[in-house]
Amino acid sequence: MAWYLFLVPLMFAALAAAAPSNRWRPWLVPAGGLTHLVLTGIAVTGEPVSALKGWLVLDPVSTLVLGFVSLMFFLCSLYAPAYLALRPERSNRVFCACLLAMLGMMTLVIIAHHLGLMWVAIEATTLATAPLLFFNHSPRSLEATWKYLLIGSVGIALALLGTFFLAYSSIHEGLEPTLLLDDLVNLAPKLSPPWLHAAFVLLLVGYGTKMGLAPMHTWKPDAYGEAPGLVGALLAGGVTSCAFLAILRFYQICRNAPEAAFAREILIFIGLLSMAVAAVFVIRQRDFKRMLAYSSVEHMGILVLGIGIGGMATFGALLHMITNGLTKGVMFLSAGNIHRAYDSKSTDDVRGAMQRLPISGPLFLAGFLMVTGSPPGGPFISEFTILIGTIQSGHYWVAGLFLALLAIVFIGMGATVLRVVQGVPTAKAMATPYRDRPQLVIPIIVFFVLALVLGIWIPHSLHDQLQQAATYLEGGHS
Amino acid sequence: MSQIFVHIFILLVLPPLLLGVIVKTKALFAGRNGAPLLQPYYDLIRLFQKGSVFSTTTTWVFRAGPVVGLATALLAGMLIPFGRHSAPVSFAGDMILFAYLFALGRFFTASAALDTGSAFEGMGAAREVTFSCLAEPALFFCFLVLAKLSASLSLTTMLDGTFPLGAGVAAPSLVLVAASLFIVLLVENSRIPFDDPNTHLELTMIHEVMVLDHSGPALGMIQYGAAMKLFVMGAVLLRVVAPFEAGNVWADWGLFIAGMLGLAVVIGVVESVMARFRMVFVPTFLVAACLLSVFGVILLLR
Amino acid sequence: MNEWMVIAGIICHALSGVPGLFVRHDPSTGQRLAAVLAVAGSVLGITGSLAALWNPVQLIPLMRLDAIAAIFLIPIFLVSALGSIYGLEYWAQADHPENGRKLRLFYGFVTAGLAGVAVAANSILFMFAWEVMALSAFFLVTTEDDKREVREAGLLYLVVTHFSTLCLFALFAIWYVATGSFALAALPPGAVTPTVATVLFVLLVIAFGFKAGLMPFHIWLPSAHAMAPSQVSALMSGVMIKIGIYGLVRMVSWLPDPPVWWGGSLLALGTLSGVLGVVFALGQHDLKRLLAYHSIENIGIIVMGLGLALVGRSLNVKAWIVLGLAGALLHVWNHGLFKALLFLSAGSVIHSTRTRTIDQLGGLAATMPRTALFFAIGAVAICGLPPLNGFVSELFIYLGLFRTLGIGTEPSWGVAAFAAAMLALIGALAVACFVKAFGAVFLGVARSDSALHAHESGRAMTGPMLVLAACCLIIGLIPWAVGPMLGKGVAAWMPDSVVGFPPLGTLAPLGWISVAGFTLVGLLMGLGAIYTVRVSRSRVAAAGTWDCGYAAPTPNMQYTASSFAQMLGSFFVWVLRPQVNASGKQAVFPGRTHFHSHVMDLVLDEVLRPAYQIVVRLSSWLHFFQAGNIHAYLSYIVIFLIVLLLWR
Amino acid sequence: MNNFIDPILVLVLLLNFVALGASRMRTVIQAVAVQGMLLGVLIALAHGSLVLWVAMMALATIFLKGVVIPRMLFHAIRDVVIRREVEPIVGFIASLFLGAVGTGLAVLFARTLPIAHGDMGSLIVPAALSTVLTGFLMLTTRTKAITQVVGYLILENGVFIFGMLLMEAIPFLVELGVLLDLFVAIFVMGIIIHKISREFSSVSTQMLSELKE
Repeated sequence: MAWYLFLVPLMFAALAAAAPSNRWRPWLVPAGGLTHLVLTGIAVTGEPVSALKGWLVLDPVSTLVLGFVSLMFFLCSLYAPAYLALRPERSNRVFCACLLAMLGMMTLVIIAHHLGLMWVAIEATTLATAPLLFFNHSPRSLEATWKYLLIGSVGIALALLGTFFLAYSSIHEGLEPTLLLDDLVNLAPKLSPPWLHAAFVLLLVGYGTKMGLAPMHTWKPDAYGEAPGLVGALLAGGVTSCAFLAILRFYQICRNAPEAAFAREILIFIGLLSMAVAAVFVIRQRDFKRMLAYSSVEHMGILVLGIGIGGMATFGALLHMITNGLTKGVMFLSAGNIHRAYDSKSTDDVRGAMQRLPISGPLFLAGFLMVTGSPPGGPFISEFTILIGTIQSGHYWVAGLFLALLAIVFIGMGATVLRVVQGVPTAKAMATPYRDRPQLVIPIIVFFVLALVLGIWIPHSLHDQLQQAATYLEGGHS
Repeated sequence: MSQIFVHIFILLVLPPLLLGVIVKTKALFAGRNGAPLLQPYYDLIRLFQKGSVFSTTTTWVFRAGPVVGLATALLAGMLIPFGRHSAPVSFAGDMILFAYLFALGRFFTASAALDTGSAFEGMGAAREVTFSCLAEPALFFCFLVLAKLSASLSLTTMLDGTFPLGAGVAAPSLVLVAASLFIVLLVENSRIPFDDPNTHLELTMIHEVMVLDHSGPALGMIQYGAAMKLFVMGAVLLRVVAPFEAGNVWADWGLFIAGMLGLAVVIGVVESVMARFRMVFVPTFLVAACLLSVFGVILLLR
Repeated sequence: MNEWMVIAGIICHALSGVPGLFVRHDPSTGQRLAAVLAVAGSVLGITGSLAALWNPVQLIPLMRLDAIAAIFLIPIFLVSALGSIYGLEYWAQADHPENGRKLRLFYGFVTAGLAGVAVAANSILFMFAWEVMALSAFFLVTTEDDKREVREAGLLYLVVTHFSTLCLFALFAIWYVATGSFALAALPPGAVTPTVATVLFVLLVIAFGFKAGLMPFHIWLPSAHAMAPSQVSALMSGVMIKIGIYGLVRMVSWLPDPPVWWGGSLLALGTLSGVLGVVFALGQHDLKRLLAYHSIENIGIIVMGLGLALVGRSLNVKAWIVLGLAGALLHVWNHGLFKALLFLSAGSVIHSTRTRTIDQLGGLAATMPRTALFFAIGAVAICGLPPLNGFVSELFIYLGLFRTLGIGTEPSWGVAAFAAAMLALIGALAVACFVKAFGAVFLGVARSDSALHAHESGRAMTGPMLVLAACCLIIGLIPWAVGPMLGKGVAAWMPDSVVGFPPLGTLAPLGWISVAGFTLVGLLMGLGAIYTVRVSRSRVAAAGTWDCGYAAPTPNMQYTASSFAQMLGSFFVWVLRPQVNASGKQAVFPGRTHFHSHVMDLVLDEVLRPAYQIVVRLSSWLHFFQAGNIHAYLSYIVIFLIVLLLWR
Repeated sequence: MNNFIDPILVLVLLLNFVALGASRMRTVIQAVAVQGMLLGVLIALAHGSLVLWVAMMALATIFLKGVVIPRMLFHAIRDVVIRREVEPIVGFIASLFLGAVGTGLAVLFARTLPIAHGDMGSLIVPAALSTVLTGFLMLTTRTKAITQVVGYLILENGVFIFGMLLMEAIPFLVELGVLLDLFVAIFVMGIIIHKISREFSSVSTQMLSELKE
């Protein structure tokens, strides 16, 4: 089963690479997405998945992430054909192939329990994404791709060093050397502290780069700004979640070791730092796609903050990974539509989106309100849970800073978003051919509905899954 | 019951006489023998028989002004004890109704003035409402003192001259209150030194300039109402400075009337010996009145 | 039973705007449907609430419908329904095809949200309803988002309301940590440490203060009220800001054993808000901004009452609790009634003259007599003058404040007595301000063509005003009818000590008020009759206004609103700080000259905007770190790595 | 054979300085190529016995790091008909000095990380760390895209050196995966560089600072 999960998408990728017709090739993407979703469904509901003598395992956390990423990808893939139909001028062979390859690699990251293998998969994801960013072939997209690639690879290289350190920390204590997660978690108390310490820092910086935590986030605004909305959504919802999962793995090891306190401290620090950086850069932000990138930085910060706090906040963070991802889906896709309609993404030219795009415009606004934690919406529940956890654990100042930063980000984003959606569109904008079509808005609506529903009512099964994942992370074996 | 009728009778009949007495006093000071004491009555009767002129710009508001002014003064008169005799209408919080009735009258007389669309009357209205903004707190501080001293929330008991806390505690505050009330009385009834009821320079007037356009019965009602206001507020002041009583019911009435006429004389004297202040000083004096009564309160709260 | 009526009412309102979205062919059908639904919902809701006053219902864990909730629900339903009727003419779909549907949709949502907040007994549900209300209100404010100043007002409102939402996050998070549940109910004594209790108190004052527009949290209120369509302003000012008061009243009552300074600080805030609110109102040239600042003033009066009640609770003096809270609750009703009335009549003026600038109006009493009458009634009521409703609630608060002197056997907390004098000051200033507004808008001679050619509004607009005016008169004349309802509210406020509450009737002269009121009405009618008879019997002549011998008077020579308020303004120049721009004195033969004065908002324009500018400048300096240079980016990684390695 | 390891590591370190100090692109690339080959040799040495998979591993490393990748880089600069100088932001002397400082720091920091007994080559950790730092130095102080790729390679080499310590821990499969990834990464970077040179008629990344706040 584990094999199918990541091999099938790769198969589809090969198919897409081989497919001759530019017109029907895009339909392979939703096909692949659907198949993967079905497989995931089987894997999640069926008997526990494990293969390759414990290298590929589906534990509670990975079950959660896998389900989410698969859903995320499927919804985005529904959007892909219509989007590519808007860009007939350019070949989508590489684009489709890379999309599907990316899915396969993300799956591998999620189910890998061997840290080395996980590293390989993550690096592969990076490489698979690069061509997607370059889709527009404009100088700016070129620059974005270059930065993404170089900064990403450097970060990942550090992560590799960290992985090695981790392995060595066990050798050094004369233990059987291993990179298998479960063994390491059990050995954790015995691992040599200095090595573990260094390893954790390297891994945090490395995978933090991939996840886009400040100050390693610098590639993010460029990448998200230049990539098609579809890719942006996948990066912000899918890839970052994988990187987050990677960080979770190492946190799992550290929290059994004497380094736990240090790890928590660092995570809280980076979380608040990311939120602060986002706050600084969303103020007076002219480019609404870059604004989304900074919002993503902010929410990555919230995720690690929640993990650092622990307790109820861990549950909140896991939930926030999902709710934030879904909301980002709404925002990136609708932003993409607005970009197409005005062919500009600067608030100097874009205004009156609610009139120009009767569906995408309001959805963009709604997404903004949701992502900033206005009830009733998914992110509200998760952020509120994290806040409660923070206060429960006595981090009063952290809670205060958390709320203050949320407020600042709201002001910054609010100004930009309102400038986009309100007012009267320019004649030039009305003239462009783009119109809201069903295939282009239905995925967004689905994202929106899902995010909203999670805010009002969390399905029992999902709740259980989250609960198990949280307890699994907190060390209790479930 | 009969007392109530006496009260109403006095309230209706006596007010113009006060004006007469004031005018007479001033005349005597000036060495003239002046108009007859009952002159105000003749004026009122004459006005009520005259016809009226209405500006083309005016509406119902213009006609409502005098009516409301008189009605509120009448009702306010029912809340005040005359001498030792308790007021016909008295309940907890009637002093607030008392103050707010005059505010209602002010609202409509000022509106009526604005209704004419004349710059001068607008000026008068503006001054009227402006000064009362300072007079009102002063009045309420006085009420606070009286309420504290008499441990009651009704004018009748406030003014019945009995102070549970003892005269020693009461006296200093009462002096301050009396002074404050006197200033308020002069301002609210547009007397010298704050305003001159029979000046003829519109620019310097407060109350009179508001009623430039009223004529005939309307003007009569306004003057009657003004007189009544003076009388009623005078009655309050009288009880604060001289809470005497003479045992016998009718003697008390006599005492009260005598007191009122005495007050009128005092006002007359003040008007004769003092010159009219410049407009800009009026607020200063009102603030002073406020401070006096504030001290009155503080003395009690310490 | 009655809870289901309320729920049905809420649903009706929530759906009221929906049919209009689908009826496209005939513009009037959709709005009629909306109005019908709204009225139906309100009838249901009001009946349910009235019933609930006598038998409250508790549907833990979600909904609580007790006396306090009912008292706040009634004006919500009433004003909302009247507003939607008013909208039929004021914002007819035919005239506003582009935003009429949006307006009605969110109008329904706001009403539903408000009612939802009032009945929520669970913090999550509370926040849902709260945000539905807040966000829909945002869309109402930005109904005309093609105007720049409207967009600015909208952004300001959105930011401020989100601030209060975030404060609610903190509040309810701490609440959850303290109680271990999302259920909203009174905290048992000793459930939280004094420190936590204080934090909760401060948080809820800020959160609900923002919504209620209490100084200094009022910054969003004037522009939002001015920019919104008038029936929306009526709804926002009449009931939406009261939901902030609701939160304050409700949650404060749930915090165990409050120290005296809580009530004291509320009393102080209320006084501040009351005085400054009316002072700033004096400085306004925009009719709706003026009314908005009066909302701030009245919120202040309400909070004064609440503060008194809280002090009474700390010192355990039942009379103060009863008078203060009854006054506050009744003033919530009264302000809902007369402020809605004032906004609706102001809307009627704007509808026919297309301007909000007071100094361009004038003489409308001749052309719009009904509107003028209703505005006058509203003005008299809001100044707290007898015989209307405003007087009653203010009287309660006065009595309570006077009693803090220690009348009879009660303890004395004399500091509060000064608030009574301040309340008198507020009343006098309010009279001045409304004489100015009423005079400049409706009396005298028209100052512009638009005002000259004004016309009276139709039934759909005057009808709701008539209802509101009637309510003002009824409450003012027969307060003993509402007394028992307020008693229920007071009892619900302190469930722990229901026993031994002196009924309102024994503390406040309800009967006498109505005697005095009827006497006054009688006197007015009598004298009026005499006067009219006298006039009709005698010679009547019409002439121009006596202008003291001036040759050629023009409408511009009338006293304008600004000149009317000039002297009063000069007393408060230290807080108003008006920016005057005038061409000074001229030579012997003066030519054209101009005078313009503008009053900034103390908190918003002189504190917050500069502060925000500093933040913006700071952040634009920091933008240097994202200068596009990849070498710099890579070096951040190294540096951060080294920092973390040296951390410990 | 372990006594051969330290000398080789010294060579590696020297090559770092060559890479830092060289002014011509060719020299830099050659230095990295040699370094890669040395790493291959190291693998063989590190693992005492010459089992099949170790041999394969070593050969793969030598082939990839020593031949293929350098080829690709030469190819890239051949297409790009422009001056072949390195164009540093920081002068050569300065960067050499910085490199020295970095190495020193690396040695110091390596002190804090205890090495298990019976491990070969006390130099491994310092060498690895200083190579990583050198890589960073190249990345942050050289303007040309290609030089940055070289920097990335050196960084990767540093990590690789550390890998010597745990040949057993890291399975063959993963090693291959790592190499493969490295290859693809360089490949993609090569493509991008090609595009850049076509777009901007220069491979200087100074041009690439359009996207900013």
